[in-house]
Amino acid sequence: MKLIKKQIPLAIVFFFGVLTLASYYVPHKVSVDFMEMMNKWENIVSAFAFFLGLISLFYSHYHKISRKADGWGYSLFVYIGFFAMVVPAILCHGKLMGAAGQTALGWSFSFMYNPLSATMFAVLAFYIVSTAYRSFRIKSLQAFVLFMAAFLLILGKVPLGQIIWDSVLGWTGAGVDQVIEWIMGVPAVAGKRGIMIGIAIGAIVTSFKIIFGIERQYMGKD
Amino acid sequence: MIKNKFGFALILLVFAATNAFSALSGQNKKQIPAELPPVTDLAVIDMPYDVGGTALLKWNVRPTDTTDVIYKIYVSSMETGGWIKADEFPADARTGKDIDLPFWAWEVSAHEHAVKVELNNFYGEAQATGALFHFKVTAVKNNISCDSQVVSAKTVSNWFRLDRVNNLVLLIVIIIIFFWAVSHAKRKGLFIRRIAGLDAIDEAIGRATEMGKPIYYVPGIGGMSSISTIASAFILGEVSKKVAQYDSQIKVPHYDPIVMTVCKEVVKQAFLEAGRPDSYREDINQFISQDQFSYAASVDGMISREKPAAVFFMGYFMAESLLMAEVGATTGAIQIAGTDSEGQLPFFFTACDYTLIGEELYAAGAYLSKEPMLLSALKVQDFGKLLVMVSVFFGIILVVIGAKLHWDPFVQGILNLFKAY
Amino acid sequence: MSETWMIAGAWIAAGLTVFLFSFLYKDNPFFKIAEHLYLGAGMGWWFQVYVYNILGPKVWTPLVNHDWMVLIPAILGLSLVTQFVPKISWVSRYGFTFLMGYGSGLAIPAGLSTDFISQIGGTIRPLSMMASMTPWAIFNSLLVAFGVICVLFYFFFSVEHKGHFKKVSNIGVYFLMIYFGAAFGNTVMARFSLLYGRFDDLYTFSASKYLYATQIILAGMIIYFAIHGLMNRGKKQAEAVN
Amino acid sequence: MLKEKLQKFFKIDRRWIFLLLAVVLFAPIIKPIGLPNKTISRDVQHAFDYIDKLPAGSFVLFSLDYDPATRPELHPQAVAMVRHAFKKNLRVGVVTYIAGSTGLIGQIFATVPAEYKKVNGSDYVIFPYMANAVAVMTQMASDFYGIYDKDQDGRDARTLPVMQGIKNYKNIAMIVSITGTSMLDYWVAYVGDKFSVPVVGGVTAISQPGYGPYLQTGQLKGLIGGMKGAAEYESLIKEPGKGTSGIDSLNLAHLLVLALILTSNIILLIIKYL
Repeated sequence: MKLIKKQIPLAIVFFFGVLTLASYYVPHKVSVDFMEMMNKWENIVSAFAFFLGLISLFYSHYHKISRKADGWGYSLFVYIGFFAMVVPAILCHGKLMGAAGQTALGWSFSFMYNPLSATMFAVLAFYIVSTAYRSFRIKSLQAFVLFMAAFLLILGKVPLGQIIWDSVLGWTGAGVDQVIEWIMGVPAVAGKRGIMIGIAIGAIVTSFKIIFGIERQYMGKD
Repeated sequence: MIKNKFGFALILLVFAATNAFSALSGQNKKQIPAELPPVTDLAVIDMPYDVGGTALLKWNVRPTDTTDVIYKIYVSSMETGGWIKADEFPADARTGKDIDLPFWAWEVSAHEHAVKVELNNFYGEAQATGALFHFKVTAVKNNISCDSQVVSAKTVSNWFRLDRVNNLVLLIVIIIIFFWAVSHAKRKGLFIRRIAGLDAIDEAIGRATEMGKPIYYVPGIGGMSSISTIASAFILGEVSKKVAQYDSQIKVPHYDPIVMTVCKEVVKQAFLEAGRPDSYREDINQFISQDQFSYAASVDGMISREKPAAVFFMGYFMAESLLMAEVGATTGAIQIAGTDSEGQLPFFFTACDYTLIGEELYAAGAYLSKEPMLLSALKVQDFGKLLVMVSVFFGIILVVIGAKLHWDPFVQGILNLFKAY
Repeated sequence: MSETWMIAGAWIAAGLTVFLFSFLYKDNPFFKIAEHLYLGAGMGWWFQVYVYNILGPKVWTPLVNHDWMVLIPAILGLSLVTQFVPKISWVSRYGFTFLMGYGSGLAIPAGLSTDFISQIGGTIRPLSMMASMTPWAIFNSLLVAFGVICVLFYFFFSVEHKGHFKKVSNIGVYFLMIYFGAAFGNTVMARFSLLYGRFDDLYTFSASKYLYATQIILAGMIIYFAIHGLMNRGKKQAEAVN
Repeated sequence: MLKEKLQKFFKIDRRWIFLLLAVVLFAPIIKPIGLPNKTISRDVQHAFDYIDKLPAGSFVLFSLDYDPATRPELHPQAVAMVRHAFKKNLRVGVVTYIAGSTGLIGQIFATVPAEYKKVNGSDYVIFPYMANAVAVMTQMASDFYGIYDKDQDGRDARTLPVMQGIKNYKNIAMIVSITGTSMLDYWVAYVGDKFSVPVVGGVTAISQPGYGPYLQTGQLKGLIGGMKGAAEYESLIKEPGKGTSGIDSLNLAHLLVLALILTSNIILLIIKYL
């Protein structure tokens, strides 16, 4: 039992991990085809994983409705939203555009899904302002550096900011766009690169731990 | 689609054949001038280190190679005729220097023309590798043209990317160090520096217990194979252990169903280890949505309704980072974030009380658990960083010296070493 | 698409937009409706994407054409669903482990080449053109290299940050601060453009062509909040009197 | 006393900030203010000049590949460039490789052609959405109608008056690619360079700096970046529109943020040192 519960799964990790890794160094057609197949397989397996989520979601809201838990009425809207996307999709086979223009799915997409996601995304504009108001307070030298970088970037992005810069600091001879370019191209790159290199090393080491079966928390305990 | 492609190739073929024919007839009429001799040393080889389908033509640079001379390259799959024009370029271009391969895999030479011919552009992928192809080069100057001899070759699929050997060597070095560190992991007492955000975890959980409010742990939108999610699951284990000890409440809203099943196990185990299996509830882990912004909208709603005392954001995040962190900040929760998506770090950093920056998130598991295996993996990471620092430092010194003394091949060699092919 | 559908669409889009924005004022039933609808719609959208883009062409079609290879990933995928049956949930490990192995095998060389070797190369490369560089450009290149080393020092875990180490890692923190500030400021404009786009849509829907969708919905929301506020105040007063 | 008041202001209900931002962004949509827009950037000027000097009747291919997410920045660019083309009596063809942009293209051509009395089929043509952009781009090189044999309304493309004399890229005067994806890179690499067709681009403000190298080498004849680029183009064709009102909004909103963070710091100083 231990074999099929533990050792074979660990062997699977090792097998696919090493082959995928090796294919990076092997240009042969065999390795190219293998990677193509793996990409496809990964796609398929994660598509099934989606159903895991879908079932959980349906179950938990069904539960709420059947128990008449607090705010169970809202859970009905989960189903309404789901079918408002899926029924049109079935009717027009997942196509957004047909010969006669927008299909029913296209309609659902552009008048439901898109306004919802675009609005949620746009809410960020409000939050970015309130966060800026709260956090860009100069309480230390580090905070001052953070503040200056953000301030200059915000100022220099719009024409009005450029005009303000020119009238106040025009005598320095440096345009605000040059200053921005310098910040983005020199010190910010150094900061970002440091983070990226650190992350890359961490990711490589963790990946080794997974391939060699040292890290196996994801399998759960037995 | 395939039909179209074929048609396209056919048209090209006809077009090129007529072209070649006219070139040939032109050549018959006129005398070949002395200043434009035909290419005599044409050679063709298979393009090394590739999947196949590409041939490499080489011939020496000649004194007559000026800008007004044009080289045309023809390819054919037939014994006679069927020439297709594959490429055309002025004679002072395309030398061995332009082939993008490192010095250990390719002899860089400016005295040699080197031209890649990608056969699958003309013959389709199935035919391009393995079949025999014929090549010739025509030099053209002021409507006068002359052909080289015809050379033939097959292209093959190669088995090793010699150009990626720098990558491979690095990989092997890291593997060796990795195993050395892991096999010496039993040693106790490895030092690890303080990580500010993690010290605050206790404080946050304590406060939540005092206030009798729940704790939210948001594991982000990464899949289980993303490293930050793995780190996050580990931290979740430690956090829920403490939550169980303090008898506080925790909620974990999920984006990815697989991550959810893993986290369920992790939390259950943590409650067990803390000796409180009775307080474990199945609804600690909740699936929310696999759509980025509807996940954010829902978590926002939950946070603003339940007003948790502490919120943890650990894992992989995208634009929703600020959407959630700002709502958490308004409800007055202590917020501790950690992510390796560098684009979102600024937002967590400004909106949260403590932020684990990039690699600190990975180190958090080791820091909290003090498990020798994890600590020794951390040593490998530190070694990697040391390697980078040393390489940058000496790389710069060598490159500067080389550039000052105009040792071009030396400088190029160093740059080759640090280039991904 | 007929006129009626366009108008209906405008009303729904404007309504959902205003409902989600209303959360900025405070949580309310309309937001909750939009939130739950979005949950369902989001999952519905991805459901059809998976069905029509993956399961259909990549699983169903090959099976119909007797390409049995796709059974392997399909079974691996199906194994994940055993998660719902605790007794046999270990079967799902087969699916997990495939995903994990593939993911980490991909991550290692990619991390090595793009984030490791290329980043070192990118730091060194500019200086190879020393001869044609201005002193300012040389200074900048050296500054980047210096910054990278300092930031990496900050991430060093196995030494305590004391003395000189502390100084160096502190300098690293300043580079991080500049990056954070710059990245924050750089994003502001993109976010504002998005919001402008939403407002522009709302403005479009406020036309008579769409029967003043935006105005009416907005007015409705304001009236709701006003009445709700008044009632709450009334409640509080009543409580105070009691 | 003052300190207490300031303390209060410090912790101001953020909903006031939200309201301010909403007003500042929304007001210019209703009534564009026309705040001073400094100079016209070089790349926008080049793009304008290039179209402006095309002889009347030239065929310009618009590749409009943006979805609702990047619409605020890119839609005004597309509208301005289409207007310019109509103004100069150029023939306009529209292609797209992103399914989400078909609706947005419809929006442009529902209103703009009428202003210039242009007729679908004889002055402009819209082709249906195609997947797999690179393959389509390569195939268009030999025969345009091999891919696009019908226009969006199902009419035979060959017989349309607007397509008179158009067979492949040789007959196309220029390509305008407005996109938030890497479609512009494809146009440059697979069409512009290979078949020497001039390419002009329109991109979001965030991806704009990445195109510097293409501009330097002349692979791109001009580039419009973000809302600012759209506003500049609108001022060049003297037709203020969404780009102009958009940049007004952005100007004010950015100033608002700056004012807010400055105020909060000034208050901090006063509380600390007074």
